[in-house]
Amino acid sequence: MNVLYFAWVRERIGLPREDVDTTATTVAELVDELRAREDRYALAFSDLSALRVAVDQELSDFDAKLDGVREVAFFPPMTGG
Amino acid sequence: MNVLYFAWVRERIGLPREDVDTTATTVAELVDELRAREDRYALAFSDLSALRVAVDQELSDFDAKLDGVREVAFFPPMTGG
Amino acid sequence: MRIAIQQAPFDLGVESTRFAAGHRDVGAVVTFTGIVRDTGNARLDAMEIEHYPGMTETAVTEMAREAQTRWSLADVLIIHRHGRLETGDMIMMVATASRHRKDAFEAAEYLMDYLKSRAPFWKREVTAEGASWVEARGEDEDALSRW
Amino acid sequence: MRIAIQQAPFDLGVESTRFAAGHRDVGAVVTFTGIVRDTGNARLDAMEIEHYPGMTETAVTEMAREAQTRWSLADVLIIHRHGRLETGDMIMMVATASRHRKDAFEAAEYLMDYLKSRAPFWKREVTAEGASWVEARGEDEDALSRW
Repeated sequence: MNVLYFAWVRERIGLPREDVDTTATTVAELVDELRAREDRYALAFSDLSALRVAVDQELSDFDAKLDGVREVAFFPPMTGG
Repeated sequence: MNVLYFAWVRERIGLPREDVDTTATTVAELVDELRAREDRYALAFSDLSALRVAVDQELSDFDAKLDGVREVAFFPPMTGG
Repeated sequence: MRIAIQQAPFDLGVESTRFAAGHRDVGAVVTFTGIVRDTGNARLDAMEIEHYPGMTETAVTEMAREAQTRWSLADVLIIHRHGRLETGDMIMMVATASRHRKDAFEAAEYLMDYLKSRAPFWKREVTAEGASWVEARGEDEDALSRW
Repeated sequence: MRIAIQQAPFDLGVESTRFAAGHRDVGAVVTFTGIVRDTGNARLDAMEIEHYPGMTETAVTEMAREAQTRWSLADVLIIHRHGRLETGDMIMMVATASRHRKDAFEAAEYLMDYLKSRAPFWKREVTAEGASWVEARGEDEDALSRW
């Protein structure tokens, strides 16, 4: 699974993207796996209400299934315009 | 009194402006005097709801007093923009 | 603030660029441009715009001042042409500059609504079938009630 | 319809002029331009805009298509920059063309509301006191509820 991080999520984790071996079936399960890795992940994912998630480049939510998904991205609320 | 006509009011009366000797104390009285002049005036002023009036270049209404007024203009609803 | 009532064409690109530049405190610029278009039925040969010299400048300036009291605006620009125009010609433009987009959008819409129904311009459409004065639309008058 | 996500500057004047020209059936063109401005407290050294290549283009194109289904639009233009910008630099622009001003205004506001909160861009402000990510504002999220 290709996992991407943007803005302060990227800064806290210290990586823009990584390839993650996972058995998670939902985004929430993937988050639990990442949180268990290291403090920097636990810190980045400490408040899910401050995070947004895109699944295969489409805005989604933490309940989303990961069947056949190739790319998951985590980031704070967007500030475009 | 300097009296101005615009758009189809101007076309019906056949003049863009004229100097009018009047004893009218309100716009409505001025309209009555003009109507009494000739058919073309009566026609132009036949439906006051289709007309707007400006007194000294400020949008006004037919009840407006003419004390000290130098210029009155009659025209249809505006179509700017 | 700049108000120009003129017969001459204006250059939207030049005006927009000049208007948007040179403010340290502006985050949002909105422009509206009105363009002569063919009407529903007939192909337009020309649009003739009559106005009330003197009153036009006063009324339009007053609208711009009122917009500046209602919204937080760094600048306002209004250009409105009169005379004979052809399809595709630009009739007028409004530009508003503000810190925030909400003020810039609302002020531009306010100005357009007032220019439509309260600035002393009258449009006449010339087609192969003859010329006719454009009638004011009830919905344009109604639009004023929101302000 | 044209969507451009780019690091390079754009020329508002050239883009506005090109966009407004060449439609026989367009009476109204609205543009919005977003400009880097100093924030409340500190003088800005730079604004850095991060984005999500691939998703950005898809999301913005989808917004433009949705606007075209909701309003009667002859054309839509969206340009959004990323990378490092300075105070006074233009961040992005939206332009909408329609027969009537109401459609052009509403579609431009809709696009701005969605670009603010649903396009994957993140702004970071750099001042003498350090750098900080711009926080999403509740009122920007609330603005979406009107559509």
